[in-house]
Amino acid sequence: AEREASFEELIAADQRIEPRDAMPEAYRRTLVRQIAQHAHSEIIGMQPEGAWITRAPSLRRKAILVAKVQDEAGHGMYLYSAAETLGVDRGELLEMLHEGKQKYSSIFNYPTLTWADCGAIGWLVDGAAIMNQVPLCRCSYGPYARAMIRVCKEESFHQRQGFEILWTLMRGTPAQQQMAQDAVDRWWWPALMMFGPHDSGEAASNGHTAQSMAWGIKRFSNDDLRQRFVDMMVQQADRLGVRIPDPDLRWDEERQQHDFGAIDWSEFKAVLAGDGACNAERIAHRRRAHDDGAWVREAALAHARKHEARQQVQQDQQEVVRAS
Amino acid sequence: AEREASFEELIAADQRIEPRDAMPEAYRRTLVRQIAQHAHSEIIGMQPEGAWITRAPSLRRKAILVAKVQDEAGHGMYLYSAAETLGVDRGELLEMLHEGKQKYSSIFNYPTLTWADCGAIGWLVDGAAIMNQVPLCRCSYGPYARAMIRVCKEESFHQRQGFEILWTLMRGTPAQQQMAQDAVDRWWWPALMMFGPHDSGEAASNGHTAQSMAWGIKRFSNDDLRQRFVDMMVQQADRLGVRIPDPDLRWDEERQQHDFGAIDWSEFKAVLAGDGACNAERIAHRRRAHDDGAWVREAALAHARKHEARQQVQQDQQEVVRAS
Amino acid sequence: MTSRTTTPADPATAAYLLGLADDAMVYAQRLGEWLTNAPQLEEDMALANVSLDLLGQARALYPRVGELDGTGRGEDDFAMWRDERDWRNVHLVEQPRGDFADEMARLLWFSTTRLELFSAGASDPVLAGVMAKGVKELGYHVDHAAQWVVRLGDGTDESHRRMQAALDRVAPYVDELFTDDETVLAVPEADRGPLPSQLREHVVRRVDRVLHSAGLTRPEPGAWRAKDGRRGIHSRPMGSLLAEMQYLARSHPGATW
Amino acid sequence: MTSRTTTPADPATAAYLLGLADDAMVYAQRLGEWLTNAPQLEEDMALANVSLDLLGQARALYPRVGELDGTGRGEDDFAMWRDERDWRNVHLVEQPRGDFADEMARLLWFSTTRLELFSAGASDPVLAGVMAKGVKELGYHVDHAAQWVVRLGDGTDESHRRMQAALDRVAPYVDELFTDDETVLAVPEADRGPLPSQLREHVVRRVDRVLHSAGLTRPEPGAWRAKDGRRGIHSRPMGSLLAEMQYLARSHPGATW
Repeated sequence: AEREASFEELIAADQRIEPRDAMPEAYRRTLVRQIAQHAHSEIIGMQPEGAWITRAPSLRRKAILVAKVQDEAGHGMYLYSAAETLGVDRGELLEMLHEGKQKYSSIFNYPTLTWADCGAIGWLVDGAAIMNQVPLCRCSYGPYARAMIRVCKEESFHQRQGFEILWTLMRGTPAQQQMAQDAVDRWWWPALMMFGPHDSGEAASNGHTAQSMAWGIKRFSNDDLRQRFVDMMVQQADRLGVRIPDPDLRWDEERQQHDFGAIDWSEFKAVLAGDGACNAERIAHRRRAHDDGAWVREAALAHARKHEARQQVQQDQQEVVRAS
Repeated sequence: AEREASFEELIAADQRIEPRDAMPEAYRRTLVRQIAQHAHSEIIGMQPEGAWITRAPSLRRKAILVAKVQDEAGHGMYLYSAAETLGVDRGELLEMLHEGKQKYSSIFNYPTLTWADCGAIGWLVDGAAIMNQVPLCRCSYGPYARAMIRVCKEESFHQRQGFEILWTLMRGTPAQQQMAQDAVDRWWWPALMMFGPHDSGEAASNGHTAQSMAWGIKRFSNDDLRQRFVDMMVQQADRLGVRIPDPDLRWDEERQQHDFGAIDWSEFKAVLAGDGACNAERIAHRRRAHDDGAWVREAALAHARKHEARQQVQQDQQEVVRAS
Repeated sequence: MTSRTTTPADPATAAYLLGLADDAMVYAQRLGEWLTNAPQLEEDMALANVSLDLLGQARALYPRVGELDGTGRGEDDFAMWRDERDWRNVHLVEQPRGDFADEMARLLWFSTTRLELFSAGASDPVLAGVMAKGVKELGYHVDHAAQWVVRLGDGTDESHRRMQAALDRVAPYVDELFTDDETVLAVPEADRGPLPSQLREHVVRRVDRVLHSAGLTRPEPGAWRAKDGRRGIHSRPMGSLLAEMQYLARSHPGATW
Repeated sequence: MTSRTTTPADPATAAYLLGLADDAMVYAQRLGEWLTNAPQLEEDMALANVSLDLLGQARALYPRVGELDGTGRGEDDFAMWRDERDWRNVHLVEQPRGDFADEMARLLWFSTTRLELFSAGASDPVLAGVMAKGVKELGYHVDHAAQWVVRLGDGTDESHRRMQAALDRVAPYVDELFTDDETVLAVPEADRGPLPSQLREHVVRRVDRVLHSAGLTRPEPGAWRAKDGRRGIHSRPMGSLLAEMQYLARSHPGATW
């Protein structure tokens, strides 16, 4: 009772919970899952854009793309480290991912069919991710919040790069403009789905939201974040000159926000359930890399142990020599 | 003595030796080696042009190329069959090829660097091969001669196709013309080397030629064939508009033949010894296909045996039923 | 480009034919990769035959698509100058080569389905001609695949294992063969063959007979199934396939070969 | 294309720099393939770093080649618009990815050799700048490769076997790194670094030290050795690499990205 009060006091005072602090098991478990799935999303998220590294249309774009995908690996590493402060290790978490017991953001089950998809991902997907992540910078759990601060810094850079890819395409040849518009047509709605189900009505979540908000893990509702996203993207779309594929999109003078069309939640559910274009491929690719690399990791471990053992022998012998 | 006389009588009368005929062991061994190496050349020869099947610049060219490479497989099959009449089987011969105990024409150790190389191979390499092979249609050993007749028919078609590829390139864009000329520059001298060392002087062969001629296996000398080839190709080169990369090439009014430059036999020896661009690759590719397919061949064999066994049981039971 | 004919534009039939042509073209491209890589020379020859047959079907259909869509495009315009989003083949044919069992599994499903479709004929005269010739060709393809599936299924333990594994790997790609996409549904019934969904029963029965005779089972696919190839949504291997196939032609725009 | 400078044309130095640029470009391209495929995230990051460093070296050198050869070509002219016969990289860097040991073997030889060359400096100002920066980068690359070669050589039995096999597979590609081709011989001594042949002794000694400490041996290559990359004669994988790298740019001539 005394330890739990401490946790609740910290939460009430909007203070950070650190690894050494006591915390309810349910809080710890929720965070492990959320941070792990966030990490998984970063590393799975390397694949859609990674597919264009060897095919980028210029050396400058190739360099930017390698750096971006590399950043995503780094984000994955920060987040796995943050999760490790909660008593799990990366290997366990990866096993959960590989076995489908933990998930990753469903947005990455969509394919990158053209170069313009790299632009759309940066602009829309990173844009939505930022919208979801900025509030997490004030998350109650210290390691997660600090990881998020680092991630958000880099991700805003990524979002600008995505915008810039599309900007260049829209000022290019008719074929390039068509490529950009086609990518926007395919990524817009999935990006909106990144904010999760509506907060009320039949698609409402099952109470998790309320608990996460109480624990300072979640700061804003799904629909709030989604609305902000739409309002911001509409402006950017205008500047780009791309058409947002929503005939019901319109400015609501009264709310000072945009109304937008109904999301096809059946698609969302289907993709979540495994039926997106790339679900099988993303996990298969991940597992293959992991399995192919097992002997390498084992070797590194074996070598480190041998090295340690040798050092210990050296040390022992030095002591013996000194003693005599 | 009586059997050998029969062999020598047939040879003297320029008659065919057939599988059922008696023959000196040395004749049989020489033929096995020559026919096998000819077969190996056909199947290794599938690789240089095979490399362009997926990359052919038009559907018509792709279709022609697939058919050509397929013909080469067929030639390999005829020739292995001809060799098998001499008491070896294809599997043994392939093993000799894979272990480097039997060779294939060194010309196939050169790489096909551009599409125009497919043209140069058809024009020059098949052209030289035809020159070597037409006399073999009158080879003393029946199965080999008959295989050669079939091969020559198809190969003259291939040679025309090669010429046609180059013809089209030479009437195309500057880049295409450059591509064609570059291919001719690289394939001309290796094609001349296909006729083997000079018949006299330091590069002369070691007596094999004389014996092969005596046995009716070889009809013309290396230099004779090479000279005919040069004379024919110079005319065709003129029509194509390609330059033959030999500054010493000139018409000799007296001999009514072309003089041509000295062949770099050191290159020939080096490539023969394993140092050509593609020596390692050609054999590695062959072995990989063979090894990867081992389980398939074993399965076919196993199935055939099971099938035979079942048929035998059926037969036995039918006999029993009839008898009762 | 061929000159404009007086064929009235028929975009619905054009789109339908394009899917059939692209299936053949892409599969011919994959099969072409087997030359010099097959288990024995007889297979280099056989797979070359299948490749040439399908390439011929594609080459006969593309100009017809060009007539019906009003563009007058020729075979190389279609094969070399369309980007990935404009290709309408099913995912099955674009997958990279696996082992020989993978190829026989793919060939069995593909050719049995195509034979079933082609056997029904069609009203478009060019398609009808391709179908009439194709029925004989596909008959050989089906037999070839079936014979191998049986040999491998009822050969050695290893070949049985590999053949079953191949059937498992190809399973997620089968449904798409029997999916009625918007393209085929837009063609008036009189002008097209049976709907893909109408082919399923017979095809599955024929495939099952082959599998059963070899002691193999037809697996149920999992949650994920390939789809949307007819809408120009392709998988990663398609990008590599097209880059390899089109690179040379695109490097020399306007050139004749 | 950049505007013509008043740099006097120097085709010999241009050709020399082109080889160094192409080595970096092609190896950066191969290394880029490791992202999402590495044994652990730390390696995705490390190999991405190596790739970016080498890409940066290529991007710094290409415009200089364009100045010296008088064409004024820019980085993308070189990377996207040259055909295979005009590339001057060694065969080592164009080989397809193998396993992780293959990559560490390749990285060890490549970066140790390049570091040795870069440490000597050069008179061409652009090359000198690339070398000065590159020495630091390559120092990390060498260390990274050496650490892994030791871990793998002195790790488990399996990793030792694989690492030795990788060294065996890379052996035929090593000689070309130390071959004095006509391009480098055409550059006046004052304007270039050491000859490739002059690098051999130190490089081999450094590599041997690494191998020895891990219980690995440096194999003698067999009869066949890779050569003539500097003359634009490449191996089959180069065609696939260029098709993949250049396809998109070539599909949209004149476009800006």
